[in-house]
Amino acid sequence: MTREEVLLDFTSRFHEDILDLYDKSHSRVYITVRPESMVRIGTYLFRNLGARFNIASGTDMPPNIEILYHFIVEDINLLISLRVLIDREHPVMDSLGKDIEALNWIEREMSELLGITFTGHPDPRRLLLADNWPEGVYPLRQDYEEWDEKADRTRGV
Amino acid sequence: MTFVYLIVFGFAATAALGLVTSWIDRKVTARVQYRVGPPFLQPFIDIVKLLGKETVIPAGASRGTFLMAPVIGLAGVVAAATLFWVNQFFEGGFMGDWIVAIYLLTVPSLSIILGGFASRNPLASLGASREMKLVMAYELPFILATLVPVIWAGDLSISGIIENQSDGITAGHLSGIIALIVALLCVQAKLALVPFDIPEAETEIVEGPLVEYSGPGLAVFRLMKNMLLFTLPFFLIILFFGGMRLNGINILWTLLEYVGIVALITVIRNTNPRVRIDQAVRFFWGPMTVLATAAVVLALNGI
Amino acid sequence: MKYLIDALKNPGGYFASTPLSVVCAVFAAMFFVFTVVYSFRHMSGRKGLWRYYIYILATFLATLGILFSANFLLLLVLWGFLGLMLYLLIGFGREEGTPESARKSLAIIGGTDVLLLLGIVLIWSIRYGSTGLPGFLRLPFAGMGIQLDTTGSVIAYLCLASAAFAKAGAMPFHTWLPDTARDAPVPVTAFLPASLDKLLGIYFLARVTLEVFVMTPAMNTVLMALGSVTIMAAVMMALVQHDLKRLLGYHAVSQVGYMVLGIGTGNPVGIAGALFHMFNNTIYKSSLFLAGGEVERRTGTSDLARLGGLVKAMPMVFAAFLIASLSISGVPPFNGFASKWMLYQGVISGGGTLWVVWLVAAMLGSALTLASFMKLVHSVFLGQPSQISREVIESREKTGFFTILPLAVLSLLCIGLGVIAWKIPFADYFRPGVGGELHMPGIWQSGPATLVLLAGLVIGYLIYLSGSIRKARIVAPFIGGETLEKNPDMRVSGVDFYRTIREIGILKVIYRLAEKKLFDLYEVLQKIAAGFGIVFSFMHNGILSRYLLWFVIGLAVLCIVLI
Amino acid sequence: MSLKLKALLKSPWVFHLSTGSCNNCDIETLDCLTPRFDIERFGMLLAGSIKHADVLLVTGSGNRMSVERLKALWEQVPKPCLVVAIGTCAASRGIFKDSYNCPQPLDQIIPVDVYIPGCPPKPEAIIAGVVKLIERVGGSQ
Amino acid sequence: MGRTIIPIGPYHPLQEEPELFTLTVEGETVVDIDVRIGYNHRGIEKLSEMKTFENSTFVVERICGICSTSHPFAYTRAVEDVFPMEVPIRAKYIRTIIAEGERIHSHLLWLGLAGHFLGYNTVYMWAWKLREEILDVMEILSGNRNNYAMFKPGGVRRDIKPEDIPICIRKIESILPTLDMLKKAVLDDPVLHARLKGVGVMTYQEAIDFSALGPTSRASGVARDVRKDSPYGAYQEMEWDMIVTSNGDVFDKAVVRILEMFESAKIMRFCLEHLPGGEIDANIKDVPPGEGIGHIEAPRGETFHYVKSDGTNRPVRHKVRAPTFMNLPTYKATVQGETISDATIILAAIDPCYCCTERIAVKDTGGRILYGGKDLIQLSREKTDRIKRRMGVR
Repeated sequence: MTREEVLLDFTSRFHEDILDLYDKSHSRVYITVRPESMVRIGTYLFRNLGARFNIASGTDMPPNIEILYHFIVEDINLLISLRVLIDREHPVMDSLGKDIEALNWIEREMSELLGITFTGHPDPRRLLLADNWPEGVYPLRQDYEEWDEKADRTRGV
Repeated sequence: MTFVYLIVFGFAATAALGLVTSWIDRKVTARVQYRVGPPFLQPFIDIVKLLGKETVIPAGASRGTFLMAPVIGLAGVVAAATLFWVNQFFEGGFMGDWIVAIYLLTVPSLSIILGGFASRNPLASLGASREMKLVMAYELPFILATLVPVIWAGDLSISGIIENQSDGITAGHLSGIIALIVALLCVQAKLALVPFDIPEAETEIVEGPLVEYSGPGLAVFRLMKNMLLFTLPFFLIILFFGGMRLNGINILWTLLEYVGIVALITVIRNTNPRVRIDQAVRFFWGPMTVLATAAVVLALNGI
Repeated sequence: MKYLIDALKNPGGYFASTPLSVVCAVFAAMFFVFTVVYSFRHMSGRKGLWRYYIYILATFLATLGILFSANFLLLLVLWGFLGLMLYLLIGFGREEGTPESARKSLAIIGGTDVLLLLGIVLIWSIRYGSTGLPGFLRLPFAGMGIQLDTTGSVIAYLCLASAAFAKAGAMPFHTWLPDTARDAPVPVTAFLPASLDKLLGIYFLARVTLEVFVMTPAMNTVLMALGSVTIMAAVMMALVQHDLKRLLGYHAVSQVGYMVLGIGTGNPVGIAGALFHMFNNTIYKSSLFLAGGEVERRTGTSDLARLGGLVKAMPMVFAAFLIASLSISGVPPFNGFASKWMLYQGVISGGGTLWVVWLVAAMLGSALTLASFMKLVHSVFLGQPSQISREVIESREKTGFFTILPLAVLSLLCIGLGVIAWKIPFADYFRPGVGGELHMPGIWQSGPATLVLLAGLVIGYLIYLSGSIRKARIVAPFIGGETLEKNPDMRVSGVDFYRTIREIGILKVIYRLAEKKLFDLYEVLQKIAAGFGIVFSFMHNGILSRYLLWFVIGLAVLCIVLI
Repeated sequence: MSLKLKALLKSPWVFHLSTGSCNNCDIETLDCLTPRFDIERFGMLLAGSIKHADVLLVTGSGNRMSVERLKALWEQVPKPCLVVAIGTCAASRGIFKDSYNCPQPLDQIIPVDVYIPGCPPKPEAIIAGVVKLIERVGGSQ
Repeated sequence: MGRTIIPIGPYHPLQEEPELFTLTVEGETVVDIDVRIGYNHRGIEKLSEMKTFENSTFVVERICGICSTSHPFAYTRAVEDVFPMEVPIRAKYIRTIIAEGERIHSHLLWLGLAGHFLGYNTVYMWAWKLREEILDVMEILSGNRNNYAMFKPGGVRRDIKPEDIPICIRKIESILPTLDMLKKAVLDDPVLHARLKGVGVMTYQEAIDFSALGPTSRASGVARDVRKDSPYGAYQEMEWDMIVTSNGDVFDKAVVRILEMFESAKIMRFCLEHLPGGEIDANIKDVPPGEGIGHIEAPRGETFHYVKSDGTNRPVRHKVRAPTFMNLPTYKATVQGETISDATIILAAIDPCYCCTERIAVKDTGGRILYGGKDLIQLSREKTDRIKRRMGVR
């Protein structure tokens, strides 16, 4: 399949779910989709189109949290980034990690760094932060503030 | 009184030669790896340094057993070494025979195992269990291989084995050579050197049974290992080359034999990766046992 | 009746004393005392204790009877009586009901008792066939010197040997032993299967071999082969056990192999070694069982997976257990080494053409014994404490005096007999019993060797003194920075230590077969019997006449066979 | 200087601890063992267990999780033991000063004997640092 | 029954960086495995948001010492993708040279460590001795052994001097015979075969499911390489082979890495010989609002950077994904059922780099270059010389 065919097939198949499509360059496409249909689209991309999952990146953009799921279709060198906007106050998202192993860790990471709850995640433990890190403090949020009174920020080169 | 001298000699000479051998081993290793290697006194300095270090005992471990284990091992090596020295340089010899030697030489392994078990550390326990499995594995071919000189000598006692080789060493026969090869590999395992350093696999289980030892405990263990590094080649020389002969040109031969064995051990350790414990057991119970059995059969038939 | 009165009138004809039986009796008396002492605490609070002590006493008396008996028939009766006592004593292991293993041991020992009877009948027919019943009753248990040249005599020997094997627990009649060890109360196991039965079995085998028959090389080889197989097979099974008492039970089997091997050499050194080993074995094996029993009493379990780290709770028991373990594994200079060394001498000089095989089997067996005892030492006393162990350690209960006393005496014996080696017990007791010139090819001077080992210990201690050993600091173990307290799962239980061995090549198959109990004579026979049972249930349909018919047919067949 | 201390300085076994580093210092530390630098010349060995260590080589910027372990490990080292902070991160956290996961510099956690700056310090610099440390300890006695 | 947890780490000789693997074992067989990372998490993604686009390059460089080219490379490509724009051809060549040099040194490092993990210290020493030569080349080219500081958005920071080129080519040529010998020593050793073949097999499907990357996936027959699939730098300018094997075991992973070194040397040589003239920097002034993605083939697999800009001189969001982040979870598929001894080498075989995995670099607001690596190096070098002289060592 060529790039055009893939995109055409994709947009026609998920016509209802796609909110916006930004064809940036010959190898980059940004597609905004509905959060509730993300699992379906992601699974289709991964399983049927044979795309490789790159990574997901969550960004705190008040009043939303934006998650970008990056997939690459390597045969046509097309990087498809699926954009999902979820509510910052109640960041809940369906888990893809339960179907696709590759997403397991990144969802764990996003949930602890950005506070997104992935429903149905098979292994929702902490991945990176220390055991004594307080609940409800998410370092990648824009309003993150130092919570550790022992912290010493004076020394450095 | 003679006896006291014997023991002191057995200990001091073995320790000194063992430390030197350890230096040779480290130096050769370094040269193989394009490195300079440690200075001559390094093994000795290591021991002295360890003696000066603090002793730490893992919480919840049995203090008595933990500290006793290295000493038991040392006693085993001292006894084995004394046995060899005495039989080498005393007319008639006494104290024990081939069977005693084999049993005494398992005592160091036993002490390492006990020490590992007493450390209350899962890694040490695992390492000690591997050591035990390794002992089980190499014991069979080791017994068989060292039986060949006994068959040739027709005598069980160490001094008898030495004497009976005065007109023809065991390694001069085909069976002797095969047995020597097997015994050498078993010695490699007894010394826990690569490829059989499975019990102490540093990059798997962090030195295994020795993980908790520090200061004097570790010093004694290291000393024990260094002494073994001398005692085992000595045992092989006794069995296969008719012992150390310190007269005339024979000194050179003895030296050559000794250095040859140590060099072989070092080279084997530097040209192989560590094997898995099941591979080691298979190796010893399979090809090595077959080889050793063949050697025994050949020896029984006078080949 | 007449002969009974006769016997009472003239005990000399029925009882005789040899140096060997005297020393055996001394040992038996010692174990009797230990068992009773140990039982005070261990058995306290059980029902029917008076019966228990009576059984123990009866067992002891019967043992003495056998040891001093000079008459085959008397021996047979007492022999059978002992089997019954064992059955009854195993029953004390449970609050109610008799365990399956008791039935199993009764079946095996009783079965071999029948063989014993058969053997005696055969001997009688060979030697005194013409004198009839009176001669049978007076059949002396000494100096007959029957040649093993006819089928009858060979069968007779095998029958007698089977009885000895079953009593001592050698292959192929060993299978009752591990099960019994698991079910019976510990003092019973220590008293009967571990001590007296061994003593009697080997005593009987030695006497039969030495005095009743004249051995042939072929029979020697058979004995040695059986001994070697017993050593290896039992110790391999012991390696993978995960119950403390069962593991010890397998070792009770394995050690018998050494004795059978020694007697099989037919060489005075070998036989003397076997007898010496028998004594040593009873010493350390009792010690092991008693120590194991204390562990079980305190923790309430003998499952190795649930034990560990008990050294903090019972250091004395651990010390005794360790000494006995080293002893059974043949670490010099303990007594196990002394007798094993003698055995090896016997094997080397009297082992026939296959001496290398027997020697290597015995020596490897001893390495494997060490392996399985290291597993025990780790999973019971050393290593990380389990939940149960932690509770025991926290309870801070002291080990009782009546427990320590037997253990201490036995441990001292382990060391003492090893250090003086065969000098006293051997020279004074076994040698007259064995006869013949003793020539040992090797050298083992236990005195100097012990001194050297002691010197080694002193040197080690001096090295310690020059270091910082006195101001030792207690710190957490290093497991990469994590703590054991937070991770109670980081505990190596020792149960799976030798799983690797188990999964190697042909051993895998053998172990699997062994687990199916295909090497267990009793179970196999039972299975065959069960097979018959299916046929039987087809045949009996509840009608009396049919039963009668079968009964008659059976009788007829029996008659034909017997005639 | 006592014999034991002399021996300690001639045979310092190093144990390497990383507390959240970029790996470069760690690699360069390992590099010291290799043919070009070969610290075994000075009797130094890389110890497997911390209980064998005489010198702790600490790298990294003091990540929350590893710092916790580091404190516990410091208790476990048999004394006397020296601590060498390798790299700018270990010295002062360098670029990671403001990171939410690196709250404190290393020397507020365990006592540091010597700092070797650099990102990463060259193996020569590491060796030189350790040698300087040895000289200092030897000289102060 | 008899289940035990054996910890590997966090401080373990196997790992340069602290990580905790908990192996649930029965006897010696691993039945389950879990990993706890986070011992190395430094919050680089957050730091990066506090720094300018230019300075972020330095932060990104310090995500990982071994990948100190890959991350800046991917990051600069991400920033350039915001426009999108092309960098000058000479800069492309220089970037490729540095990237391939890093690949060789990284693979050699892995090979040495793998040997070390197997107790084969000779391989370790030999490989690292060889690696020193490559580091020398890198030092000639960039002035630094590890953190090269060569990259900047829009080009490279430092030009290659023409007189250095023949020296470098000679050096690269000189290591090839030794590399060949090492290859034979490793690939023909029967004990190594026994130890590595059939161990830790990852099937093709598992590689796809886990989205495994780089040599880890190429050993399982997944013919994917960013250098081929979406060419960047100067990779489309020359002929080179992608190394793919099919068994997926540890041995194949070693084979892929060893053979890749030869390809890298080839590429490096081509670039050095055919280095075009021209500018080395496009001199980006401002980064427009928008998003950019840069992904390149690092030694361990694809490194992925995502940058979001709002028109100021700092990124709003900078997401870093190192290859190990995708490769590491594959231990679940490969380790179970193997023995403890194998588990360690299997974990090593994916060439894990936890500092990459736990990046989350945060952009720093400061803008100063926090540590001028070169100055310090210079200082320490002088110091070393002084000490060497004093100690009388050469």
